[in-house]
Amino acid sequence: MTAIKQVDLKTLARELLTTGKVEVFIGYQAATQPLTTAPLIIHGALGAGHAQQASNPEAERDLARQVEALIFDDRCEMNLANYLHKFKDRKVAIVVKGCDSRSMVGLLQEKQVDRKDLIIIGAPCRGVIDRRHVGSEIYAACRECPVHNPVIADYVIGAPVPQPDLPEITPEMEALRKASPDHRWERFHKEMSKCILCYACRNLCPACYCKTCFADASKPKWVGRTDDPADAMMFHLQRLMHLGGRCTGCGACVRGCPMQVDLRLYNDHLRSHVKQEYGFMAGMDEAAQPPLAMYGTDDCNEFIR
Amino acid sequence: MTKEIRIIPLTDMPAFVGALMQGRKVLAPTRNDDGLCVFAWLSAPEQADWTCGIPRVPPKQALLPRTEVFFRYHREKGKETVSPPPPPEPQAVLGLHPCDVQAVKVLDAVFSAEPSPDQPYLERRAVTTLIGRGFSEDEPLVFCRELGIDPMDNRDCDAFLVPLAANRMALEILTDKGAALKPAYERFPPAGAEDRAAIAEARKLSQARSTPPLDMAAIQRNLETIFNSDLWNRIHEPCVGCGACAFLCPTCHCFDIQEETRGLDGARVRVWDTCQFDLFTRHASGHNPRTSQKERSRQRIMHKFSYGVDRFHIPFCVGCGRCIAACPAHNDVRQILKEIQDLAKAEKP
Amino acid sequence: MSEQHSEWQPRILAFLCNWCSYAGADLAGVSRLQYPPNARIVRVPCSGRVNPGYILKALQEGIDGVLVSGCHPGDCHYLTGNYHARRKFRLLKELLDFVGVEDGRVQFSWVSAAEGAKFAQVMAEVTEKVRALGPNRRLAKHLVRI
Amino acid sequence: MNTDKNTKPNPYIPYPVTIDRVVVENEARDIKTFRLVFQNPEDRRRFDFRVGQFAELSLLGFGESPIGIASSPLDRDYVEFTVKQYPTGVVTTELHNAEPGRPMGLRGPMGNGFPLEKMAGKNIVIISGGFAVTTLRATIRYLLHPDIRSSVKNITVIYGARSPGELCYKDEFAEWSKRKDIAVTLTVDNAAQGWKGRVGFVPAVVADVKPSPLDAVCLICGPPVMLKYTMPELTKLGFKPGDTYLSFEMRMKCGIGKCGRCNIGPKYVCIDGPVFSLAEVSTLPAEY
Repeated sequence: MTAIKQVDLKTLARELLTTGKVEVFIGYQAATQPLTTAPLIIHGALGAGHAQQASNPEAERDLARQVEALIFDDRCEMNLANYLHKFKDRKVAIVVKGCDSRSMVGLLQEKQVDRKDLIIIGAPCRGVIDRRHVGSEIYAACRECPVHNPVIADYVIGAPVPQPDLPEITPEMEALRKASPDHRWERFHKEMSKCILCYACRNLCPACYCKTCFADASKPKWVGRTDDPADAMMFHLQRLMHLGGRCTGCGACVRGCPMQVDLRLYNDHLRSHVKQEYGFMAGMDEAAQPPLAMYGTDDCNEFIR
Repeated sequence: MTKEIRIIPLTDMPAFVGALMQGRKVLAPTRNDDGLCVFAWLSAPEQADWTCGIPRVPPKQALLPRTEVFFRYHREKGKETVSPPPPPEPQAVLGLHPCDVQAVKVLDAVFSAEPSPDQPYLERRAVTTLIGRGFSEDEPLVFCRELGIDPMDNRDCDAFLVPLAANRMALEILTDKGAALKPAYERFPPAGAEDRAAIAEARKLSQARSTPPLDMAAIQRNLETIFNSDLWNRIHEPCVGCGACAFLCPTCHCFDIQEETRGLDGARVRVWDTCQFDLFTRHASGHNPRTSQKERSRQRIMHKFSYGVDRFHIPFCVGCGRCIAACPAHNDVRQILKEIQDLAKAEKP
Repeated sequence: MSEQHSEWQPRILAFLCNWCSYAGADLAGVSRLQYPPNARIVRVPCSGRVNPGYILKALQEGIDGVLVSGCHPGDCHYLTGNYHARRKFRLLKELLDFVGVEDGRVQFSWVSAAEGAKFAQVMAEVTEKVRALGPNRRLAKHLVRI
Repeated sequence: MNTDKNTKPNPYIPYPVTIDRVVVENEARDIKTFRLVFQNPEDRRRFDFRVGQFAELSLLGFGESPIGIASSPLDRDYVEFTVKQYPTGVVTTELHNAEPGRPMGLRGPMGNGFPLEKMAGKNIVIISGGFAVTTLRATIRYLLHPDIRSSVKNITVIYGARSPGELCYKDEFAEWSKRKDIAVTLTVDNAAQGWKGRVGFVPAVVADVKPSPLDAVCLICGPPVMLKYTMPELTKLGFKPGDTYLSFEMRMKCGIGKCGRCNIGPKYVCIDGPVFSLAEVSTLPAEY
């Protein structure tokens, strides 16, 4: 981290946008509700497809006003890496927290973005405030975050933050693992019964970039849309499988769920399985082979007759 | 026209709700294990939660269930049998905010419209009793006043609860359907002159609390001219294209018709759908008239504030604020409306 | 469907690799080995071809148990298909265990074309294990309630 | 609310029908015409339609698909639908696998059809390309009926397809070509052995045939690219937007203006269309 230049967010954004180094700047702005922020997507003076012209003073004022609205603090919860697919083949600058930077690594690893089109602005982060629990606690995913400082960045907008020690397995997870299958089923059933199949979790997930999701396929129709929890289960179990070895644990799905379905439990379990079994953490090393895209001849064989 | 008014202490609400549940299903605000308020079917009277403001899940499921069986069928070679479902059971929706009542009016307008009234909806509607609830405090995120809806207004309800001092509720009986609830409310005393005055005063106070209304006519007018505006880029770019806003909207009613099958048995069902999904308008050939999120975000706003008003003379938004609370990208429809309203001169396409 | 365990027969879906287990099943038949008739067989080109979605879908549609059977490690017709399958199924098994789907609803085996007797034995064991679990209620969809 | 609407039947329950006949229309074998007969003959009377309307074909276990009615209302014993199969289409694929005798369902009729009142006493110009000809075939059959023919003046038809093998209703068009009371011009995009008709795209053929706009109503159905290039030719010839009608296709579910997906701007294709005049279309956003 030390080698990367520390900069001021707004100064950098202004420079990148006005000089045409990037066409699009993806950052955060305050939203209308307390403790919330929204993405702020700024198109540069030289950006195509938008009405702003370099010589247009009104457009310049507009740009300046938008840059002024940029913020970064402990309310910035969205994983902005998710927006990159909207700006494919454009020069983009993006603000990423530690967790989000892992999503960036994942996207680079899976060849979904081109590094030369990107300027990555790292934002060291102590955790995002859980706006659902007033009392200013940070989100569970943040409490358990192993990467408070971005793993990949061209610039950083703050001093590195200390990385707290983490228990290998959280107490909640440990309790659930020890619980009986019936109890685990009850919990799963309860979570799935809340789901209204709005697909916010999928649409917020940087790793969910399939052009046509299995959930939208009609031949075969994998996922029904009834209120039978079996439909939500089908959707989430398949999505969990797709994210095995790819989920970085950013928690975007949980924070964005309008029904507060706790998908984190299940993603966390698979993530720790992958770590334990294959020593792999998603989104740490662009050159690493994803474990579910490879195999070992000495993999566990105990569960097979 | 208020037929009568009864006074129910909050401590006796479970008794009232329990009596309501005799012979009918009751949908009411409840709090789930996460502390989130949702409209849900009661299995016990105590579940109705009077501390809820606007529940995250709207009451539309009473009239437009997430899954509605149009008919069941059995197929065998050369023969198919179709059996319609049994008629809907009597039901009551309890504790509707006046904006949610307005939302029912929107659904009524759409589903009763000619040339083909929606029979399954109308049957359900006919056996539904609406018991509204007044709110003396303005809920956060609720902007129904700006749309001309007063949170104490009892219009279009069969019965209406008004909060009174000393932890009591007044139950106003407004229609014959409301009067049919007599077995549930007759044990409670009628309102005296003092309570009637208190109710009138609460209404007066509410009406006096003025908020500058949105200029819906200007919004509709401006929408007609900004179909190709850059505004839609600003709206759609942060949007992730999920269905949270639509599924939790009390007026959003777009649906899909799907098959649920097991072997040769099956059912044709109505399920919720949303204009925010790519699949919503995609033809079998692969062609999609609403190609990107831009068209889909625009469709949602246009449908609510232009097309819907054109056809039914009522905006398809009641200002409940659920979409604002539910949006994972924190898009705020109030801001969008304000921006559209204030377009000084409509941009030319 | 009656849930009396005396009458109830588990329905099992078996995905068998064309190059080994399917031939193993054939050999079991030719050798007139007895095994429970509860499985419907789906021939697949490789255990690696079995999308975990197939297994989940079968359970959702009310199948009581699923078996996936492929070639022994090192014997894959496509060299590595079964190795990939093993990782994938390990993950699926972790997930199903964790959400509380009963152990034994989804089972795996390696059966070669020469192992007719093993195939019969696997079928007997899988069937008995699923029979002991009873009907699949957890992931099964209950054809829309009215 | 008006409660006497409750006496109307449930619009989501289809009429039971049986496939009576299946005709393969093209060489690619992905377009077939299905003749359906009602299992309860009185349902045929209830299914009272006009040319240009459509219906939802219902296959239990597979779903529904909105398809234009290809037969004439005066074909009293049956209704016909010409359906193209798409690889991703669940219903169309199952339908193409179906054989005569298979029971299925039919919901409708839906939409507003062609403007017969406006067409009365006028010259009728019909232009079509590919398999979009279906509802126009219904219109031609209807107009040529002895009881109806005298209600309009000249009928001019221009119909094109990619190749001779892709022309639908070949026998009927061959027969109509011989008649004196209708002028039929067939064209194909690519010349083929044995083809004696014209070769050329529909817009070019329209420019060449020069149908007269005088006292005329023009009905046009075809793929978007054909429409795009034919419209300017019609304008050049002097056809007025108010006298030119086209028919839209959209993804639909309910077909009765409730499910919210087939709108083009404020207009629902299912209940306000599928037939629109060019004058109406010009007021709509290009979201189709």
